[in-house]
Amino acid sequence: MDINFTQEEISFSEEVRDFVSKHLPSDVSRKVLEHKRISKEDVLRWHVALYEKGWIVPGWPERFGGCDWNSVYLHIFDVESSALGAPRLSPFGLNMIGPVLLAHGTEEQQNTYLPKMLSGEQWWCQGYSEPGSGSDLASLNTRAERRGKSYVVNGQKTWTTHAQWADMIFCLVRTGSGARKQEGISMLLCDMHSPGIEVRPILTLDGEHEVNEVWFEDVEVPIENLVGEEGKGWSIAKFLLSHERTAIAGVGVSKRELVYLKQLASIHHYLGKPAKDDPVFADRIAELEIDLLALEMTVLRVAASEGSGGEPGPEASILKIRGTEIQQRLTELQLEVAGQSALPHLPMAWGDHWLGETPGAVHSAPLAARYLNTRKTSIYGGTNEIQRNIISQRVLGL
Amino acid sequence: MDINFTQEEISFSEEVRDFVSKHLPSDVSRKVLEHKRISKEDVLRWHVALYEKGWIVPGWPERFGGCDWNSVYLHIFDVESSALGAPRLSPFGLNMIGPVLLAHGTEEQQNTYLPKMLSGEQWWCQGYSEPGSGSDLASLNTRAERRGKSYVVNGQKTWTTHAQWADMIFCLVRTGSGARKQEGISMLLCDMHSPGIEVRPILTLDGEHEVNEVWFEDVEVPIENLVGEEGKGWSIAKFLLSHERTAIAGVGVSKRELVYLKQLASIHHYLGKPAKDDPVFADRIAELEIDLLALEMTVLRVAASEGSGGEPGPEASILKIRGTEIQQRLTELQLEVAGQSALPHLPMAWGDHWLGETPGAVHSAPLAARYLNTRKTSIYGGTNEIQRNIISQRVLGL
Amino acid sequence: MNFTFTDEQKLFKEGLDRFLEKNFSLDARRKMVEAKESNSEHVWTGLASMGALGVPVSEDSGGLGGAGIEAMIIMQHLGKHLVLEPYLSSVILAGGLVDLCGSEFQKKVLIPELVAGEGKLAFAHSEQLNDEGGEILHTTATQSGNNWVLKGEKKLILGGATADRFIISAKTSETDDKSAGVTLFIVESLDEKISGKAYPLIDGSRVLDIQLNDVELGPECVLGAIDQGQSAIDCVNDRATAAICAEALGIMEVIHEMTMEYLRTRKQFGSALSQFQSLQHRAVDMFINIEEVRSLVMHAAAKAWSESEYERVRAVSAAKALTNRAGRLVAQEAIQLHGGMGMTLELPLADFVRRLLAIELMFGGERFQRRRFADAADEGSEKTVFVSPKKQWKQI
Amino acid sequence: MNFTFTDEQKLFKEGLDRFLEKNFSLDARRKMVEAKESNSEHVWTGLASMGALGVPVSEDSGGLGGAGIEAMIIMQHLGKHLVLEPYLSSVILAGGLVDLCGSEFQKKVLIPELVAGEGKLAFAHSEQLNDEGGEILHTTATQSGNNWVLKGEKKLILGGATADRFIISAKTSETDDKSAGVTLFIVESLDEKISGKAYPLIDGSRVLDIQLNDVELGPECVLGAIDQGQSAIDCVNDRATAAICAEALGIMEVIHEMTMEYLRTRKQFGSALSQFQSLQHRAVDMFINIEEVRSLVMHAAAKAWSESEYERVRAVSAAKALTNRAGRLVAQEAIQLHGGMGMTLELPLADFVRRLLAIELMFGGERFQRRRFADAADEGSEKTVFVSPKKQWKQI
Repeated sequence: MDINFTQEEISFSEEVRDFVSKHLPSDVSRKVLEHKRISKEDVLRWHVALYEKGWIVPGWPERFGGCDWNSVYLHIFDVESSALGAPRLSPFGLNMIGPVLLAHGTEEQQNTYLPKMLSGEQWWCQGYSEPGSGSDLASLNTRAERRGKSYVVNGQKTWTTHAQWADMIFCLVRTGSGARKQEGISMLLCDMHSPGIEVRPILTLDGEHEVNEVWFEDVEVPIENLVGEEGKGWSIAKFLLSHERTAIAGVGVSKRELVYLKQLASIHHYLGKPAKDDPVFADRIAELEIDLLALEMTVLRVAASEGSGGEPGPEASILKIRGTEIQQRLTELQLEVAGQSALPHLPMAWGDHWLGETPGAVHSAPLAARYLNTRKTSIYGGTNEIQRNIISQRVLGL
Repeated sequence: MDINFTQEEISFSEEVRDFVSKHLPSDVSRKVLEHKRISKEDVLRWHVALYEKGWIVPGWPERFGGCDWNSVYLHIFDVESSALGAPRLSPFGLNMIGPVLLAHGTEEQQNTYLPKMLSGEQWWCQGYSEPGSGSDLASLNTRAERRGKSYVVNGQKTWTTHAQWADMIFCLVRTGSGARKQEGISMLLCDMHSPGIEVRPILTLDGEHEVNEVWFEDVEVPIENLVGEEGKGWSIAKFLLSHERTAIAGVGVSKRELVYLKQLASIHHYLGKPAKDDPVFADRIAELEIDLLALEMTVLRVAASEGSGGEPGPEASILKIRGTEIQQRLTELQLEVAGQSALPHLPMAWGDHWLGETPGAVHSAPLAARYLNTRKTSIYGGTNEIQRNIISQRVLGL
Repeated sequence: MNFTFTDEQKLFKEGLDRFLEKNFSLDARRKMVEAKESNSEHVWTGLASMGALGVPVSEDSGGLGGAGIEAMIIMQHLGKHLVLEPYLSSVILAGGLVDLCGSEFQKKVLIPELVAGEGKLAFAHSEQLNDEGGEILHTTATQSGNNWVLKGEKKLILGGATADRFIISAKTSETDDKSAGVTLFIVESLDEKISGKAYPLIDGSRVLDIQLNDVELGPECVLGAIDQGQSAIDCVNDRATAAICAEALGIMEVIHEMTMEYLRTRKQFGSALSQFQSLQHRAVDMFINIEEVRSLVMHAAAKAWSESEYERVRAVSAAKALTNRAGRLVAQEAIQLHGGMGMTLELPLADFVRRLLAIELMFGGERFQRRRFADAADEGSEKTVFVSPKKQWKQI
Repeated sequence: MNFTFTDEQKLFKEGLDRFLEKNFSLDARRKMVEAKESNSEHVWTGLASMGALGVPVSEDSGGLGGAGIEAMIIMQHLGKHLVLEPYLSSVILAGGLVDLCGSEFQKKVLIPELVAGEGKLAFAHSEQLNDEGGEILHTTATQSGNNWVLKGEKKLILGGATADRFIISAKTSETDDKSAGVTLFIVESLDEKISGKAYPLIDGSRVLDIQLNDVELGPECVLGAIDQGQSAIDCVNDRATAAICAEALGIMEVIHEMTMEYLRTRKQFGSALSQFQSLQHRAVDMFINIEEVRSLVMHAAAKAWSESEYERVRAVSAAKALTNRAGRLVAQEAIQLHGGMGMTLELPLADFVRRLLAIELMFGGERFQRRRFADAADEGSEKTVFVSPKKQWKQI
């Protein structure tokens, strides 16, 4: 056991920093660091830069275009690129359906979808939740009926993040019925431009358009778009959910936001002195920083114990729970440091073309909205209550 | 609505302070204020002083020896006498079986037990919990069989506070069986000196002897010692439990302990200055003080809405939960302020006759033991989880 | 000590509730926000005709009397119905200043208009937004003959966009003590030397920033004694803080009820959410928090109009500290227990949560209020609130 | 970066666990506490024969090498079995000082005895118990010819009652800087000018207070450079803090497992407690807290022997702050989930809870450690730990 970074790992950090400094568009990183609105275009520019460097799916095997990085390298990349303001890539292809296709897809599916996914030509979204099926995902009702060489899909998905940007959706549908509700679920890949698909925006608490309803009315999906076996979609869905949990810890972004919190605490004053010099704020910030350090070490520990390619165990639920709690506490503390200067709410000021003045302090403007938006993290990807149930049953044996 | 104290109430506070200063033995109050061990003798001296003044059961109707004080007066008395170091009276007679006998006892029972209870001649304890029946009290197994003019009791009670001091025990026993486990439970009054009763001490986390097991082997109890109807003991038990909850808030003692906490924070230093001058400690102390103020106002509010003689509603569970949480946080914060000086553990130093030195600081010596002892408060009188269940079901209708 | 509402208070409460139920709705609120409005005449005049705008202005000043408890009732209901009207800013803050400091003439002009709903006031005070508890005023009023010239900027003026007149604080003497040398002035919002800009807060309410470009005022515009304005400012700020805690209480009650309803009806894994014990216990913790806030809101309502500065500061800071902490817990748990639905702008929950957040960010954070609570000096308990140049106003 | 134990570490771990399982028990511990003992020779010599007492003393000094990770393994197991032996005080604290500062001669005398379990050391440093982080030393050592005379009091000496020799800190120069002018001395516990008194702590372990009544020492008793002792003291205190966090981790693991077992077997309302969701979620929170402590215990173990003071201080203070907070939560929840049984002295839980509480109260509280963490100056990252009068010791 040696939990210091090796010389090789330190050199790699420098390589990442060097690459990001040179290839991340500065207007994009500025927006990320200032919490402004990020467009598909912004993400895509960074996506393409990574693709060209060969770093777009670095954890994948080399034969599929990856770099075979181990979990420590992936972590270093996350931390270093996030610190410099790299936007979060769309995870639905690269981190979600991509690994599923590597493991369960046909060769044809791999050849059809992976190259465009890596190049950024084709964007994906995820069709899991339904209005009546949130935490109880397996109770879903969207049906796919086999008719000749197609499935005909009818139903409604919801909370579909960035459906408005997507070219493809992978969805769980009911293709049969079984004694258990987990049976008879299949996974289909579906073109978002198919006739019968309608995307309806859902505005979130912060007033932004991030998630959507996706309605299916007699949407035809070729049978070759079935992933794995018909009726066996549930095990694939679970594989994917547990993968989601490790990434969801968001250590890189939280470390960046901690730096931002400290900057806010220098700019904002409390009783005439910078807030960071007040022992009460300093104590709260230190507590959060220590918790984040513990999370980071835990991520590395869990990732290391998985080895390369292994499936994350139920312990990964810890990362989801603590990762999102820390993300939320960061937004809370930022808001608390900013105080009343975070009251003004001018969404137009977070876009690209705002030339007007911003009341309050410019850097405080999006904090309240971000606080509200970040409440989602303890709900999505399996609520934190569901994660606690998982640990209780599968780790503690209660 | 006028939540300021009236002139009459202010005068009454002065009257209480005056009486307590004159009649509370100073060695007893010193022990209470310094968290030393309190003997039965200590409590009795204060009990008798109150009895002689006519204040031993001030909330009871005058015809039973009470003063008919309303809830505000009772609160003032609690706060003022606690502040000056009055020990807690034994509640099992005065606050528990006493009111039960007023409401449900026969005239003979009232005449037999109340005078000695008030004078302090006869001490009571409570036989509710059993080894297998804690939170699930109604599952109790101690049986009483009717034989001629007696019940014959067999079984075991546990967590019986101060059974070693008691002359009488009121207990819940099973006299019959019913479809529901709440049926067939009766309440009996039993002489602790009866043949077949054995008291075995249970030492608690802090090393002290406060609670006991009470074993019953063929203990004969005259049938006139049945309270209320046979088999209807459960409703009496519930009446009593809800009464317990209001008193259990312990505002008077917590206000005294808050003062003590502030004293500790003056004596103990942190980074070279009194701990109370450190903003972090000051913030924590203020938070606790505000929570205690909220509790105090809530106690007065709930008590007022009950009116005189009314039964406390399920809202009283709030008082149990928050009251005990605050008691626990006070011991925690006292311990935290005292730091390493609370490490030495010398139980002999808390008794009456200690003439030796006490390592650490004298005032810090019992703090760790008190912290451990106070963990009981969220367990006894219906665990705080049970209280939350009560609120959930009976107030929120979930 | 008596916790029961008087019959008069009960009637007023019910009347207010009925009126708002009938004349205001969340839909109406959303349309107003969309249209950049923060006041609708029929609600405002309705409140006036119920007498709400004359409470808690003292009868001596031409108001209808009443004090903290009555203000609490009004604010709690404005919270329950999420009303946008500028009652807090016009009546409690600015009206309170006129009540406390105004000359007979000033009161005669301003109070009847205020009470009748015909003239709105706003209090323009904040300048820096990023120094909690350490703010220093830079707006100055300098004498020029008999007149005064005001120069500076004021920010985040609650109810500013709809006000007919501002009460403006300005430095009239330079002193080391940052709270000394402050004087209040009454200024017409139409004054052409004032420019400004209105904008929305996170809850959809609108505030105003203004520039005072050498605004010239006659001596009749001075409100209260020269250099002595700070204690009245502290006083109305505390009353407003107590009042906004009552509003938060009304909001939390609605949020809690919405959440209980959701738990009872929404099913997952074949059971209503209300059957899951961990969710039950969290619902209970929300409830306990709200009951504690209720207790300290009542306490603050009773003490915010007290003559003892010590009692006032302690009660108000305690209430706001607890309201902030509890409000955050209640909002967060409500969102979480609603699951994905809790994240949508569509549910009414969103509007309540956003207003509660705005209240948290106004009038001082939790830590600041706790420090103020702890630092309040006990010797203050015998001091009266502040020295007025006129005879003492009556406290109701 | 590698989180896997080496084969050697694994073997050592298993051997230690087996040895303690076989040679120590809670009953034995209780008897020792009753008999006012805090060391039993067969356990101590057993630890010696396994090599545990030579870890982590550097090989250069005559120890067996190993460093933070090995110390972590030992302490975690001493925690798991709740062993009373003075490993922390004798090896990590006092042994660490000899390792860091000792002359060749001093090491040759002391280290072999220490490693063989034949001589025990203790570090006598604390004097005031009631100034966290602000303590000032009052014990003085003044020169008298070639000799030194020590005068003062030392309190709460861990492992003091069984120690053959003390390492004592004393002021040798008056300076404004409270951490300067401190020198370390080696003193025989048999010295007749030392009087003292042993007493128990809350966990049943025993400590010693001593008076130094003009204890006269030859120059060979000076450990390290005159006036330069403080940085070595800071260093071993940090190592001991990291180590005691590992002990706490071992304790928390046992407490958690006891609690899970209780939940699985104890029934209320016709179901095992483990079926109640609100209890399940609390058990999960205990588990998460323990996993976080595990992460920071490993981190501190790796950094406590680092040459960078910045890294050492940050890692150790982070670990202790988190251990205190988590330890309190774990103990409190364990008691609560055990219900009445959790309150009894009878269950083994009681001993574990009391030791965990003692650890919380030692080596700095949660808030102090967070402040230390926040204040650690980054420029320190290039500084070496402290300047020794001899050549630099090797770090393993």
